[in-house]
Amino acid sequence: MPNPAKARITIPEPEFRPGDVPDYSNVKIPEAGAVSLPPLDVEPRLLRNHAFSIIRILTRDGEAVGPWANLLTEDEMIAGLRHMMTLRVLDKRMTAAQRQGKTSFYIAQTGEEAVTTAFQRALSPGDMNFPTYRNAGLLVAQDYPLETMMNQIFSNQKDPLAGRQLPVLYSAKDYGFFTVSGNLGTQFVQAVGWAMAAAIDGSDKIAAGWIGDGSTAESDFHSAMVFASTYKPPVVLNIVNNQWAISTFQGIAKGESGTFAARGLGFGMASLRVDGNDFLAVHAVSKWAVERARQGLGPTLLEHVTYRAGGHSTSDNPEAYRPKAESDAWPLGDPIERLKLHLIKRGIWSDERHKQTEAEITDMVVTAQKAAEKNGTLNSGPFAERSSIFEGLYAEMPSHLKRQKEAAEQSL
Amino acid sequence: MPNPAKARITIPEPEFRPGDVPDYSNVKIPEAGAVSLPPLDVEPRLLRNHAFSIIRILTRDGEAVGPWANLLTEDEMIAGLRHMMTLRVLDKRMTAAQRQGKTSFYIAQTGEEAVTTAFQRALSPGDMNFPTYRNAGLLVAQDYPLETMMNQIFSNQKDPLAGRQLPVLYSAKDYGFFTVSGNLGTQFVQAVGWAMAAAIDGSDKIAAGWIGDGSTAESDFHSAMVFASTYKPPVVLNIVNNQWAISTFQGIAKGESGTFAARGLGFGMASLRVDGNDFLAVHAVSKWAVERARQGLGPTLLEHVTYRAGGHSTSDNPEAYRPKAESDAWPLGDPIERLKLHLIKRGIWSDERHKQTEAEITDMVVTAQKAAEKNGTLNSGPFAERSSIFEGLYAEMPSHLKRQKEAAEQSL
Amino acid sequence: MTNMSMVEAIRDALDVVMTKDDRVIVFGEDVGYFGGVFRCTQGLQEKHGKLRCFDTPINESGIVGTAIGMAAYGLRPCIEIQFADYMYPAFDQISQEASRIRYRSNGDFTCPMVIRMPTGGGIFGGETHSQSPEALFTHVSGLKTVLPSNPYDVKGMLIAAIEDPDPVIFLEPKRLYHGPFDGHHEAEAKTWKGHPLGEVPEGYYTVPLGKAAVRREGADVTVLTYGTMVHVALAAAEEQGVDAEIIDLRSLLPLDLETIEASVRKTGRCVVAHEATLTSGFGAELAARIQKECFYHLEAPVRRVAGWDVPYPHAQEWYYFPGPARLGQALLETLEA
Amino acid sequence: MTNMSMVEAIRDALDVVMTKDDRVIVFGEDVGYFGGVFRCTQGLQEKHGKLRCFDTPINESGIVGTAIGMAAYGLRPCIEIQFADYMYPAFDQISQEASRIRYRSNGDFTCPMVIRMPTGGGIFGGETHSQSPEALFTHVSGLKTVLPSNPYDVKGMLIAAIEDPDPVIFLEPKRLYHGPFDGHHEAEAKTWKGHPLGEVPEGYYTVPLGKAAVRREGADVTVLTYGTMVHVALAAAEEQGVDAEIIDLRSLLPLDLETIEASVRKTGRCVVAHEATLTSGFGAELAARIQKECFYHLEAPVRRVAGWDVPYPHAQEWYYFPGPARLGQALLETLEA
Ligand SMILES: Cc1ncc(C[n+]2csc(CCOP(=O)(O)OP(=O)(O)O)c2C)c(N)n1
Ligand SMILES: Cc1ncc(C[n+]2csc(CCOP(=O)(O)OP(=O)(O)O)c2C)c(N)n1
Ligand SMILES: [Mg+2]
Ligand SMILES: [Mg+2]
Repeated sequence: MPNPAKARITIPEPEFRPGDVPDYSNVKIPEAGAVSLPPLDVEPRLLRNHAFSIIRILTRDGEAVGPWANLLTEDEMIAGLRHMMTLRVLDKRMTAAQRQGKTSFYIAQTGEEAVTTAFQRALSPGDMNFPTYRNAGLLVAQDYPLETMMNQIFSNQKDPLAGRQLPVLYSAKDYGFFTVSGNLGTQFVQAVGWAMAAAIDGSDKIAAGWIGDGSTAESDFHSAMVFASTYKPPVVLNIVNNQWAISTFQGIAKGESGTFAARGLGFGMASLRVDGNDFLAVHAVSKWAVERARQGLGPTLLEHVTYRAGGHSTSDNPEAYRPKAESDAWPLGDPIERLKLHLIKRGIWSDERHKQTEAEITDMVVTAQKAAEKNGTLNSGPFAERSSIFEGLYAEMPSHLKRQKEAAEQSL
Repeated sequence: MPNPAKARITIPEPEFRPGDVPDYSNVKIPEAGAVSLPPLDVEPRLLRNHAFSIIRILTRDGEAVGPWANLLTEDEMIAGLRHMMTLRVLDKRMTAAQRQGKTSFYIAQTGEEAVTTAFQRALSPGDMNFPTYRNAGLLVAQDYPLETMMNQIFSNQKDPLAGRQLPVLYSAKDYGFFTVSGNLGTQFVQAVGWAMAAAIDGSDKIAAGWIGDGSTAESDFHSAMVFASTYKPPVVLNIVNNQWAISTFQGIAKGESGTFAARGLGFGMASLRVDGNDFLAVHAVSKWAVERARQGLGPTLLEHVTYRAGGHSTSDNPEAYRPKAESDAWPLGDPIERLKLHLIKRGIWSDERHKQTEAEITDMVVTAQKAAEKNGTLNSGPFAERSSIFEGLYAEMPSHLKRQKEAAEQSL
Repeated sequence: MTNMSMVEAIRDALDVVMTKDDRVIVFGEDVGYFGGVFRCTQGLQEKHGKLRCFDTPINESGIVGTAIGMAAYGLRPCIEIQFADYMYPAFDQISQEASRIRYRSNGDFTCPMVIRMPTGGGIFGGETHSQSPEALFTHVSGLKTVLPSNPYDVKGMLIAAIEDPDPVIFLEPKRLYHGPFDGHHEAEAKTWKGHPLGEVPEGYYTVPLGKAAVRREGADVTVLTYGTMVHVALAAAEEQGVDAEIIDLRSLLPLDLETIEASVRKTGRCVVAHEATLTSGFGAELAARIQKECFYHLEAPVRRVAGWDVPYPHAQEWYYFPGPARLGQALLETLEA
Repeated sequence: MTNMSMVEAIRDALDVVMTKDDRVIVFGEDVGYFGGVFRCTQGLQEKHGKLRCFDTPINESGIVGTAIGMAAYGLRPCIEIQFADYMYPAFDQISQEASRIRYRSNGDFTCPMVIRMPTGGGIFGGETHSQSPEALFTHVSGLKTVLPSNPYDVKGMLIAAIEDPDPVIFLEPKRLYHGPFDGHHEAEAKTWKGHPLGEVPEGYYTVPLGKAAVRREGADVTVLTYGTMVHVALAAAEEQGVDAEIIDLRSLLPLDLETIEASVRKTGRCVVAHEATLTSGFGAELAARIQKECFYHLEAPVRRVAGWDVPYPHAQEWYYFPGPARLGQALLETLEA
């Protein structure tokens, strides 16, 4: 039926599919250090370049350059590296644990470790993240107990969420980590509401919303942008553009032109695009945005440009829809390798120290896992309590649930 | 609780409230003729100025100037004037009819007549509008029978919608007028779907979506923009910015900076802002956008800047939330007066002819109303058939509805 | 005690709680300066300030979504959806988010909030200003759904709802805003003046959620209903001379199982009435429950009187509305069965 | 006849209709190149081209909204919502738009479209990959809602649904995609191989919407159920040695009133079973209807077996799922009552 002579419709397609050899040499990556550092009270409409370019600090050679550089102490950078390494090891072990049937499901953030760990470093206690399922780095960067994370992943008897939630949908109020939803996008506008509340309450806290590139297409992305641009509450809205939404490349959410950050310009919102695989750049831009929010200068939209190096989840096989080697071809490199190179360049790190640290971290993760497995796994128990499924839906259990709880216990 | 010293939140407010004297002399209205006419295949990102300025043709003195001018013949302009005048008389009579109890409700488009009547002139038979409740001009510009409109408004026995729909929620497929929904925004993305279908089908038809300024905040505005920017189907997306959404000024939907048209820029979509009270400008910009769509050059977002001179509907009293005289202070003037002045200036119109035409139109509307009232009004009948409420929900009536229909008839 | 309309009682309730607790925040479309299209929030912005009562963009998902964030922060948002018909764009935030914040976080976060919305027909509102979506909410675990039928209850229940630790769907039968309505649309509209339930105490009081009210005691048949239909049921019983026990459920979830079951066991017969469409309406849940719990007491099937299974029509509103004639007929049929 | 899984039967149905009618367009999240996360559309893009089968942005309201526009144009969109749990953002477009295009325009426009969505639990999907929202759809006038339970039906009904002139909600019990499942999760997973309803005719055929299927004839009690629970019911009857008549409703709206009522009048007893939460579930409608229409034939109350009224929990999935033990118990109680 379609007449190609007058095709008046486009179905965007990624450049490379299985069988192709991915080649991103034509992708223009702006030079590190090239994008200016605007004043905190900049007029958002002046940030056009910031929404289209990519703010980068680390050069290919591991140099830190440009106006955004030099915010972190060496200790902080080393701590950041450790956090990224911890996250990666955690992901590896938990993916393996899923294969062994210890849990039903896992989601890793391999290749994207810099985004959340560097962002969290820009926050203060009391601030609140509204994360997605791929933002565990926000917890790891606060040294949240790995064992507790694993208790949740294994749905065991010490699972803080009592076995109710899918693995990785953590909740940790004391760590500024809002309960993660399985429904995409909903949390983005909730973050705006939390920030409005903080402002109405006269506190100095800020909120951070998180969303994936694919999920920016969801309606609640718009809700968040509309409410944030109207009320200008203290919120930082983060888009993690890891190029893929399950099997769907980012061109389906975005169309074939522009950037995700550019979506903010139409709302008069400060919008910046940052190299999400550059720990220093993510941290610097995040700090800038957080400080703006803190001072009441308005919301900021950040696009973190990164790459989902692994599958979408343990249920996914990315080789069915993209070339096997695509993640290696990705021009922004690996965030851990890049920070490592910089620290070595600075003379405060070395290959040995890296290996040694890797071993230490693996030890730590393995120890945590052993402890967590003692509390049970989904495979073998001990499990989260069964009849607790009737608890905590309401502050007080209504009579119909009491009746059901009784019936459930009888039908055992 | 709020500490004004560190208010980190804004609640936008209109400049003038009842009791204030509205004064828009500070509002910068770009000169007529000042904005360029881009080629149809322009790169959308180059249209920044078009999304922030206002494209205008008619000067204060009634001159038609600039690169967008001179598309319409004199006959066409006169026809356009007549359509606007007809719409205004219709609105006046139907508002009065509502006060007399002949219907439950009416929505007028006073002050906004140019937008729809000029747009419709740019369409071709077979194209499809997805209108709101305030777009009756799309029908009037096609000389759709006024009596039929009134039959719908009066919910009488000749109501083409069988009394089911609220007044003004017309449907007229043969006139390219999609059934109007009471739910805001839903039709905007449906228009995109229709356009995708037209393209997939290989036809040369185009779709036009319609939405109000307030309703751009709705999620389906985003759905429409995302799908339109991804698939680039032949659709023109119209925002009618009449400054108000019931009692809420446009700054609540838009925030205090930028324009509604600018929302399109973040989607890489061609976006233009036009003087909605300038019949010639609306027509010229619409024609440009329609032609782009027709040729497969992609979707266009148009913001028609106008003013809702009357209440939101017959249920509304605008004096409760804005100054009485605000509509007179509105700097873009009245669309009928402006086109009239231009035609007089051209020497093809006169005050007498205008008066005479007004009388003719009033006659025509009154005649139609008399005929429609013979078919019944909501007040006095004859009504649309009662038991027809069970018909036409499904192509074939399922058994549960047959049972209900019987029960309903028995309970009479 | 002051005589108030439902609108005034709502306004008063909001004012009382906003004065008592500065965590209470009120917002929605046209809710600020103008005071809402039904004027339920009139005067609140002037009195409590723009940060406590304000207009929102027209985005129901955003209204509910931001309220969830505020509730998680520790405020007590009480939001208005302009018509219940317009809650659908927010149904994801309501049913998948607000309802589960406490549960999925195992109490780490909570979501105390109230979503007010005018519901029901009788004002020639057509298909998009007349709907009664209560059944949808009652199918969602984690929500409370209430629907008061008079000024006294609406004030006490709204205060209780705002103080409730969990999300409450607060449905306001718009046809009752300015006066009771028994379905006799041809009669002159009444006001709440002179109606005993139009007498509203000043200041703070609550009517607990989850408790039904027996509006008329009777021996022969139990009528389970709520909202506008309470008044229709009273008229129908009167007109048919039926000794009906009429129960105003007020709260659909939690449901006052004890009161309901005791009444049906006493009368042995039951009619369920609501304005919402029949199929999968809340009446189905009531009938299903009663036939199960009171099976051996029932002398006749539970009859349901409801809106027909079509969209609410504009001109044929009174053919659609389950008025006193239809309800009366069901009462007689149930007694004769 | 070929043995197929439900996934293969769905794929085959789509291929058959797309080949027959070039107005049929298939789209949704991950539906194009990849062929859907459950692989139900695998190969369709390659065979029918990118304009007939493609990926969409992640915006369910946009997927349904564009489909409505396409249907109004004259195409026949068959769209996929990745999980029924993710239809909520589209609930406005589904319930307020698709369902009413024909009615509100008095036939000027129509909306023939199919919305496919995997439904139900049993795959450790937690609260957002396990829900059964069918009751919500059945409360919406203007929709049809169907839920096949095996490969034979799913192919025939999907073809019928796509050819239907009105919008059809097509729910696919995801736990049955690759094999029948009777609730014995501890047993090894079965495939459709060897199952009589896994034998699927080649090419075009339809199974009409609105007709139930008696899966097991019986004299003592009628079980009304659908989807995964059909298989659970068969197992429960077997295990308890109950002579149950098991009716697979297949289509919830339109509902096969005749078959249902005849069976209950015959057996005098009835159990209703579904996975969705109990309160205001579709079982309420079934129980309410049966007690009304078959009151004088009923020897015991209609019992409902359903998911508990809490979100579908992850780890306690099998405590939540209304498996053969719970259903068996209800059968015995109903027989003994
Ligand atoms: C409302 C909703 N629709 C669909 C899904 C199914 N789904 C889960 S993850 C996902 C892709 C999201 O991609 P993106 O936003 O880019 O995040 P990423 O996984 O890349 O971090 C989809 C479609 C969902 N969870 N919720
Ligand atoms: C989903 C939805 N929410 C709210 C409403 C109530 N409502 C009707 S018109 C309106 C204002 C719309 O304003 P705008 O979009 O600017 O259009 P205008 O009336 O100015 O033409 C509102 C809030 C509705 N009809 N639908
Ligand atoms: Mg992604
Ligand atoms: Mg407006």
